[in-house]
Amino acid sequence: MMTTMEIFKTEKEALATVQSNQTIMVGGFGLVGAPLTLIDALVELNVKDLTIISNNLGEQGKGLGKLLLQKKVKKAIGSYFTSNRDVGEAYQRGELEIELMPQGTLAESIRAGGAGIGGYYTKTSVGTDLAKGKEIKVIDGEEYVFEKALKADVAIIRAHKADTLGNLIYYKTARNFNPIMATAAQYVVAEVDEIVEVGQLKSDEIVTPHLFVDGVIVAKKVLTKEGVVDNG
Amino acid sequence: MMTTMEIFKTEKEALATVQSNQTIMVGGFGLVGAPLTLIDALVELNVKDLTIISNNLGEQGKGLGKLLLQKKVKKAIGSYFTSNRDVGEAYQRGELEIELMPQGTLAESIRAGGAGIGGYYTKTSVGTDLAKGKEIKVIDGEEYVFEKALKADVAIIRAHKADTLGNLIYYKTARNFNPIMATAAQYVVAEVDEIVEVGQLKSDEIVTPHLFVDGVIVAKKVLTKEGVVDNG
Amino acid sequence: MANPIQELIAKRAAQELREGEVINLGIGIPTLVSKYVEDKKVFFHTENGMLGVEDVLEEKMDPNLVNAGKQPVGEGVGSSFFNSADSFGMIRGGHIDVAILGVLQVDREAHIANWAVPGKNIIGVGGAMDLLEGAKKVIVTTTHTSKDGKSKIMKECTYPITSNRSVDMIITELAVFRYLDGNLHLTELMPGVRLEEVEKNTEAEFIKSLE
Amino acid sequence: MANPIQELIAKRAAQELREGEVINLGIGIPTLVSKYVEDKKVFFHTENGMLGVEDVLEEKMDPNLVNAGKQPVGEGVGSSFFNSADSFGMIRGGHIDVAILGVLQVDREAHIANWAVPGKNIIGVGGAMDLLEGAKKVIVTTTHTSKDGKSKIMKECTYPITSNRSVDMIITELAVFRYLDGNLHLTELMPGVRLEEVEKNTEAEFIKSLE
Repeated sequence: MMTTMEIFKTEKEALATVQSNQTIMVGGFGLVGAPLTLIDALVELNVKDLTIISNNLGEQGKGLGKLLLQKKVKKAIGSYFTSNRDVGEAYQRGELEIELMPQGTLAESIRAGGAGIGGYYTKTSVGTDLAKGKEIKVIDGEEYVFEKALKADVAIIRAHKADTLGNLIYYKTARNFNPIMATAAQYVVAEVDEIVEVGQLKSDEIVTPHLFVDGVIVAKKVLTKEGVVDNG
Repeated sequence: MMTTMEIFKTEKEALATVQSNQTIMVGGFGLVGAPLTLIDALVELNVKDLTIISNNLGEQGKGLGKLLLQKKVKKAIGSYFTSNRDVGEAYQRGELEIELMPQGTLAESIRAGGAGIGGYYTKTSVGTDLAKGKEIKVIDGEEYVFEKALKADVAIIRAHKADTLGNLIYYKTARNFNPIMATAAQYVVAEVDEIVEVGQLKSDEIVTPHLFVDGVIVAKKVLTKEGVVDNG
Repeated sequence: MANPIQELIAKRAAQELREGEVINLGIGIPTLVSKYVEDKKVFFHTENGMLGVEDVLEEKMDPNLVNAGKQPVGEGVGSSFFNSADSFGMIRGGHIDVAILGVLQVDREAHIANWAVPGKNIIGVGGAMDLLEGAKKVIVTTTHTSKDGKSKIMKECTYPITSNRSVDMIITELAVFRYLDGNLHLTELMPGVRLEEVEKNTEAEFIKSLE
Repeated sequence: MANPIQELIAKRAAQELREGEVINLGIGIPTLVSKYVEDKKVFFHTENGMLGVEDVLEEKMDPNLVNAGKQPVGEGVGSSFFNSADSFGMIRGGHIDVAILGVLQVDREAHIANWAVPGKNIIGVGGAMDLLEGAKKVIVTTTHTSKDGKSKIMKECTYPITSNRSVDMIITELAVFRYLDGNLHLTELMPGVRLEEVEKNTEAEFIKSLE
């Protein structure tokens, strides 16, 4: 991170440093816990050939699904693209590279990237098509597959509250990939429901300590029962 | 874990299944966050040849230092034994095997053991005596050393509060190795300041979900400014 | 709209669960299992990051509180939330007692295929492979045959398998099979089902071990 | 009891810290650095699992709130606690701006030795190796010579090194060195120190680059 955390007024400023060909982690499980405001800003940017690391590519025409329709995504790394049929079609047309990973491997590789681990061995996917071409190591008599850490240039994440230092807490299952992505990118911006004074978040409940966070912005798009709506 | 969490009245019951030759993880950084009541119970058990995984072996004659003096420890795996000079002496006399690991490697190996990771690559210790004989792998042009996961038969840990399901929260820097050790052993007992009703710990503040915990017991020995004292 | 065959299978699966167990439910029929646990105290884990999932009334639904199928769920007393890396640490690390999963195919060695169909635009694996590696016990719930009447319990999976690990149990609307000592054992006929029906609709060999 | 040489070195080290940085302080002289940051807002991280360490008054000491040297510390506003695996994830993952460490020896390639002495009963490494791999900048604070008058800035470390990584800066009571382009550069004399004193007490070659 940079040494001073910024509180951004506009999502355009928050993403001012994003460039073509970068790798971008995007939090969320489907639309739940996805940084919808920052994703919309990403869609507006004049960039292309992005590599997106995210569990899904949103839904059809929603969230990251918009970015895909704009053909700004060169490659998607994730675990479940079936819920957006545009992904399969872009892939069949040869417009999109896909790296499919088991969800646990995706999560673990992101955590490894953030924690300075170069790679690790998991049993998950041993003996399946997803392990093809990957190194196998026998540890204590069992086969494991080697997986490399994932890192990114930028992570855009969704949290519940930030304090003015950049400490973050999350809301229920909107936590998902967000805290680990906060650790694994050079530049991390969090979209939050509310920014509170330092001291308002208890030291024992902070999930993401501020040293991971470069900027925060209040969410302008939020997920409700009625779908994605503008916030206030 | 077993399917039902037990609230133990006596520390002897809590450790009834411990046997000679087992590997035991013990939480704490020195005496801070160490399960002092359960350590004392371990000292009383008629077992020997234990392998202890803990950052330190307590202090001279305190905490795990007592277990060492009783010659019940066959091997110690940890990162910093200098603060208990009995350790160096037992080692020189050939009474104790030692596996010294960088503190971050110790923590990461325990986490890996709990998370079903067989082993991983870290840059820490590359080029030093502690990497001698270990596999080196070049990942993205940089050298990493292979480290294996650590697991244990039993973990005894210290938490602040437990609810009656076994969910745990920790107190300030007494957290240290405790939450990760809770994940990495077959049988996990936590010593706590207080056992509260389910629902008293907020779902967002629980650090160790109850699925990791087999038993809890209220601490009878606590660390105070005046040293280790009996609780009530 | 309740599908009686699915409900029947889910109900039978629920009987396998024991007090205090931690259960992970896959998408489809497995999701229905939670309705049938009755007063057994079990704990549902969902891989997106929660322990203590409960069913929820429509008026209490929260769009940011969902299960692995992205359906709104409720929050039991004593539940907890965690990030996806920690959640899969629980799965791979052997901390989940039972996973109940749907399948496309299962073979005579109880290997399952449930994540890919060659030639089709299905590009997703989710948590299935992790659950198969990590859960202590895996139960498959599935209709016995596919829509075109073919047996889903096959000699050999024709779709890519999900794991080298064999599942422990298969529950369909016709029967219950257990995988023991390298063989599928038919241990139970569902109510009103005759043995011949099971034999006719099962491609894989199995041993008759009716109790 | 304040040792004036140690305080001098710590004070000089504090001048290197910049607003907003995250700093990890080793045991010994580094621990003293926090006294001298004045009104610069920096954040102290300790590897046992805390961000936001502050000095503490004796009456407020809490035996369960300690730094990596096991000394009682205070809790700044906005501080947070985490487990040791997460804490070292921060270190190895490159999230600490500056580590200030003590050493036994440092050599002309700015490799340090600070964890083992051959033949002595020192069996501990702690977090030193992780900090050397992970911290963006490493500053060494040390007395220039050992108790028997030998230079600690040596041609080659005779004790086992702590890492392949060279440190960025060495601060002693006599001088400040920076490691640039493969050479030690003497960039500063401490107040009242003459160049000859530094030359006499430094075994390793260095380039004179006084500003």
